[in-house]
Amino acid sequence: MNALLEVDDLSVHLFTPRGVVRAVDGVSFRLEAGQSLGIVGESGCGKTMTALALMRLLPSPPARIVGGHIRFNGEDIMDATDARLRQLRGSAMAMIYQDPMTTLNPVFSVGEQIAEVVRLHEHATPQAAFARAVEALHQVGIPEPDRCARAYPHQLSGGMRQRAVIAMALVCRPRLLIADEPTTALDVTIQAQILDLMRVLRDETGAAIILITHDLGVVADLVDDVAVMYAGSVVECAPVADVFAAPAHPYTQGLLRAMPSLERKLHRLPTIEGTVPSPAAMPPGCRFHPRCNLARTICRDHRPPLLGMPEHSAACWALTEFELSIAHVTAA
Amino acid sequence: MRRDLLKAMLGLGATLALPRMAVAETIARVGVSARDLGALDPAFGIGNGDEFAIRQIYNTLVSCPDGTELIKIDQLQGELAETWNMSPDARTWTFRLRQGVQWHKGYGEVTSEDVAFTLRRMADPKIGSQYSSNYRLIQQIDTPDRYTVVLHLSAPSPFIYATAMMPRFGGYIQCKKAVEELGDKYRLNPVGTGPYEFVSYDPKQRVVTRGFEKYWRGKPKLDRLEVLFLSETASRTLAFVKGDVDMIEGATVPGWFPSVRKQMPNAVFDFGRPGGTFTMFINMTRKPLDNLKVREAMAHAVDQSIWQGAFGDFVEPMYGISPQGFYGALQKQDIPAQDWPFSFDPALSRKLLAEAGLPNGFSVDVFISEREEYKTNLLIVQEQLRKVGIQINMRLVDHSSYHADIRKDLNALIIYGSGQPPLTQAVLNAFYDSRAIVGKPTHNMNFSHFGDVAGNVDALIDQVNRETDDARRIATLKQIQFEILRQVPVIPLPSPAGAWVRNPRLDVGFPVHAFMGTFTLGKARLV
Amino acid sequence: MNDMAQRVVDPAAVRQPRALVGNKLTVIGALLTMTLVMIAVLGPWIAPQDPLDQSFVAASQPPSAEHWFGTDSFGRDVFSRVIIGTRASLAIGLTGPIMAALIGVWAGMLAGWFGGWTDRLLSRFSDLLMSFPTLLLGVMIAAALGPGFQTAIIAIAIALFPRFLRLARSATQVVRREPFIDASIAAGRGPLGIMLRHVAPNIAGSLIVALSLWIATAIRLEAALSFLGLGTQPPAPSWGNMIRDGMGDLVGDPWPAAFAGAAITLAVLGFNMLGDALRDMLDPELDT
Amino acid sequence: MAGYILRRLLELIPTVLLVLTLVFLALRVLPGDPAIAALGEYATPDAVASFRQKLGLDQPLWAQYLSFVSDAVRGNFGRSMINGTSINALLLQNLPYTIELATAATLIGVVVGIPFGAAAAVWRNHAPDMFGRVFALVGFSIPDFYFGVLLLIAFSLKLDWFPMLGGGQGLLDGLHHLVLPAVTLGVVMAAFVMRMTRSALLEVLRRDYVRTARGKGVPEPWIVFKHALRNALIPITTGLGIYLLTTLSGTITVELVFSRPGLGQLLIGGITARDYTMVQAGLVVFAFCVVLVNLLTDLLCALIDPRVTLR
Repeated sequence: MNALLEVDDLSVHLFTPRGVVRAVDGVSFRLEAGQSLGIVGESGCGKTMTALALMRLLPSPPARIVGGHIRFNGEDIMDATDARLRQLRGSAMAMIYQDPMTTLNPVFSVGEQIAEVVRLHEHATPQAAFARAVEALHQVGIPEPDRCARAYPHQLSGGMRQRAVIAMALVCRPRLLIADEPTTALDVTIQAQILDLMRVLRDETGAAIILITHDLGVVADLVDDVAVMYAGSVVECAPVADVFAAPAHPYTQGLLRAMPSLERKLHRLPTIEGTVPSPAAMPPGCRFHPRCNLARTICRDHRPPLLGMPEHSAACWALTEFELSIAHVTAA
Repeated sequence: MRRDLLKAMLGLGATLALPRMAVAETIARVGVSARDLGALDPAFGIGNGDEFAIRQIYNTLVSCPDGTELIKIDQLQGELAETWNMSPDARTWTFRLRQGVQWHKGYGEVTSEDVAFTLRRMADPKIGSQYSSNYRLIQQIDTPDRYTVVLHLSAPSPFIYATAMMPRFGGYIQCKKAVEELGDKYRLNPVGTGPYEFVSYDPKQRVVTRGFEKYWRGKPKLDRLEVLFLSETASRTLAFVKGDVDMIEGATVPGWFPSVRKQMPNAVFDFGRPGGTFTMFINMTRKPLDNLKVREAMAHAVDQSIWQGAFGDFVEPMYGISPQGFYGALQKQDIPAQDWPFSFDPALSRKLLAEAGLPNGFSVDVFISEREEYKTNLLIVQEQLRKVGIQINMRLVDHSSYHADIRKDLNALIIYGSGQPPLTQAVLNAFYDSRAIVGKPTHNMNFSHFGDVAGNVDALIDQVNRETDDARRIATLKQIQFEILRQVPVIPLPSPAGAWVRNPRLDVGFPVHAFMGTFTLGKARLV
Repeated sequence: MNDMAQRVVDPAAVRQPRALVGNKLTVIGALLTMTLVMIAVLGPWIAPQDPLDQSFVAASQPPSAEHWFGTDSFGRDVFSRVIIGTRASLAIGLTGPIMAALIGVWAGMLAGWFGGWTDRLLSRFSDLLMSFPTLLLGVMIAAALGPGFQTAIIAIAIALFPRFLRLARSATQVVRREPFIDASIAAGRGPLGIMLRHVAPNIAGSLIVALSLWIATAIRLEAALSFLGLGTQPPAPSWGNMIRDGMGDLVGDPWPAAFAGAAITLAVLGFNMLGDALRDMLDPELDT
Repeated sequence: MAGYILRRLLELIPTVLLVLTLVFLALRVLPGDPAIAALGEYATPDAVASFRQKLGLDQPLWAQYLSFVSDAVRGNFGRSMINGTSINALLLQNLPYTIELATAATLIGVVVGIPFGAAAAVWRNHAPDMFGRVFALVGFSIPDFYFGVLLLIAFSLKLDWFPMLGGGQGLLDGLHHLVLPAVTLGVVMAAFVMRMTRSALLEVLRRDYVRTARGKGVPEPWIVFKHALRNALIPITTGLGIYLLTTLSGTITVELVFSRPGLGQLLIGGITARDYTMVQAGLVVFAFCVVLVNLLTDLLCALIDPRVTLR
């Protein structure tokens, strides 16, 4: 039985007046039905581009998918017709966006916008669709859902609006939910509530989730596996526990060290030297080598593929030689 | 709440339907170059638009034979008057009215009472008609019986009928009962005896009249006659060429007549001769215009044949102070061969300017009305004077300001075109009598200040007005004109005809050689 | 990845104009306006004949070798009149808006900056002016000062003044809330100084665009005013009064009005294109 | 909401009063004299005096002003000084023609402008966009009176599809007369609306909620004409409101060319003939139209954009 979603060697380039930018450069990962995957990385590492590519929502000029395949339920959506894509979007796969302030259309009521999804994908009368919308709003824990359904986006708080967006995404029971930094624009207390809500809904609907974030803490207790991205490609992919326990890739290790934690008393947070390379001037070979203390000549010349065990792989030549202990071997 | 708002706004924008009047009948449309109607009351009618409409609605006592401008007493045709005669001393006039002539709108029969009422109303300063000066001569009016009117004049006037009883200058007989009943509303609700009865007036658009069944010369063949106000030359011309309008007033724009002839070869051009007087008065109180040599230089620089090239046979040269067709006007053969200030001779102009101490000419500021006939004439004069070194700095002003300001003696060169009864005496009284100088209480239109400056002919004018012998009267008129013209207070410009263009399908019923306001379309029909 | 960081640096200073030449429209627009300005300046020297010289023998002729654009009803050479007319039409078309800009922008900045009574007064006054139709304004001014050159300029200046005022006012209100303004207030600079150094450059972009677009409107207005007989006075030619005179006999001799109309259309086209191009480059949000 | 409309209309009073005063003074300053215009060039001095006395022009200025304002507030604009017709009747007869023309031109502008603008925005830098921009530029450049005469010659004189003169009587004939003048003004309006729609739509299509709609599987035409256009209508309506004022001014020249009745004709004729009462009434009505247009625009915006509250 093939996986719900298989992405292999996906590449997305941006064609700008100042030259071609390789935003996503050969990203591959798999996602089983009901599973959830976290995609983690700093700003500009290509994680949002990847998410948008999955739904074929890339802004056509300047971005374009230049290579690779995306198979959803075995069907390669790279050559899906527009009509087919429209059938999938909103029903089979749905997306939640980052800034709730701009995601909803300001001139239509929240209920109308949710009901629109229902009427698009299920033959329902406007009244029935509106009722489904109110039900969806209730499901995401919004008090007085019928008043909220008639309200306009500017009349709701940030948190409420994000819940409405989630309701809109889930109303047609999608098999895959892509969440692009759903909580970044919210303050911490609301952030926790939204994450709990997503966990509850994932268990109820059985939807697979791809959670995209730059915040490792958010990923910790929601996803099964994590893919770490750096400068347009996946540098490490492993179950969430292994990533935290035994990060294989030097970049991931750097990231974890940079996380402030209550246990360790540090007066200066360790950082990774250097800066993220500018997309137009990508270093040859492994893109992390200028900032990697384990960098070797091979790192400078050749780009490492994902090495190591299928469950825990990392794109780093150092892996083979020093057989860093891979925590997963011991874990059941 | 939002739904009802939308409905309210849509209601606001609905097109407003106007009353409909669709009647299949023979309609003739005449387009006049006017922006709107001044008044349909004969006492206040101004401009061609009013005059044309009033002429169709009213009758006068006497008029020139249809389509002509024959003015002598024995050539006249009677309208409301059946017979008319003048006492030997030209002080008593007796008119016997035609019997059974009906007023419009059922106001009954025309009587001598109506005629007396009309003449008194026109003379009354309180009414303030612009033609009141023509009626001041009438001292007493008797109505011995229902159809006879006897006028006693304060001074002999062999031509009183021409100035007071004929079309175009207020001579329309009005209905006493109607005027008293309608009061202020009379201005726009005329009651006359003419071939067409007033129906309605759409402001800025048109006046609608219909054939009067009980017209004393028989019901007109046209069911409806509309006078349309079409001030914009382009639209008026296009409407005529397309056939929407049957007759339009000509435009004094160079090349206009040949162009219309090209677009509609079978169009009929009615040139009313003699047309209006068009002259450029020289304000002789202004430097250097007070110098006779300068004025002669200007006269020699103007070549009247240039107008011929621009307007073709729409204009005819004017040798004296009045158009050739006027009674007592100077004709071509009266002009001396040499030593005549108005012969075209630019070289002589420059010599005269040098003698006057202005070897390289001079410049003069002049303002002019923006209306075509005024602007075009000054443009042509300006160009010719420019060639001899006289620079006219021209400033256009709007029409009302122009006429208000020239009466305050504010202009140096005053181009003035006016319709006068076809008598040289009328031109003398209006423009060359010292009592008519602008600024004086009895002012009329003497812009050149002739009479106070450079000579005076008042005595001669009074004498000719009283003269009863025809031959002696003509000789005196010519002598006066020579005396005036020697001083060059004015530069005569070619006299424009009263020009109208007609679609051949509108047959007026007689050949037209007179101004459009002098005859009625009573006999007109659509062929 | 929207930029949440506050803008401390003054944006006008950092914005690099995109390549101006790249845009086709700009090139055509600039070329058109440059040639017209050149014709206006060199008019008298390049006009083949005297625009005032009347000759009724050669009246109302179609274009010929001797008269490239034919002759008008007075027999005057239309080609020379169009060239000399350029100076009149452009002079009015430029002076009017520039006058309106100078006064309007200052008033707008004051209203935008101080708000309160000044703002309400100036805005009420500008709304009042807006409620007069431009052409009627022209007729009334012409009735007072007499039709002519100065009437057209004043009428156009009054017509465009409110637009500049509203533009400058709203731009100032936006710029005023930016932190870099607080920064310069903290640096002790007076309101006038700030307006000159910070507010003016920031609205300069949209102003130049507005000016070029409204020059186009001004040229159209001059034509309309001349059509009503209020603009440049005969015998001096301007495109507007050439159309007016030519309209009398448009079917018989269409050439004078046709070429004058084409000249106006080209001039307005040029300025519109230039304005569009400048807008796309400098300030995409601006709408006239 | 009714309260809001009432308050906006009440706000009209100071503007109208201001217009009245300005117009009253401006007209008195103008050279030229209504008496001469009414009685004609040959009027004798005493005729002029009696005319001025009858119309109260000989009274001191402030007396005239007070009587005029008190009448105007009661909606009685008195009689035309030139030919004595009641001005209210004149306005009632002529104003509908101007309103018809302005409404028809706006309709053409919107019906042509918005779809073309949308097409130009969606197929940016392709055929519709290029064609649209050229049409807009040319439409924006031709003087409207010149364009009107060309239409007259082509469609009325040569092809005789439309009448040439006047405003027509009744609905059908009226509409038949309305076509050419409305197209003359409508084309310029369409050019303007098209440019505004294009830039407004381009701006909106970049917004996140458009991508959200695409993410919901909404078909492209719905995205443009439902989600995007409704948002774009906000700047378009405000721009249209302002532009409508220039169109009202444009009706003056178009009415002259087509010899159509209307407010423009009344005003131009009034000023030329120094018909004070006519001009004063006309400008008050015009100011009223301006305020009405602004009010309509605000109401329309409130209808489209829920964020706008009518306070």
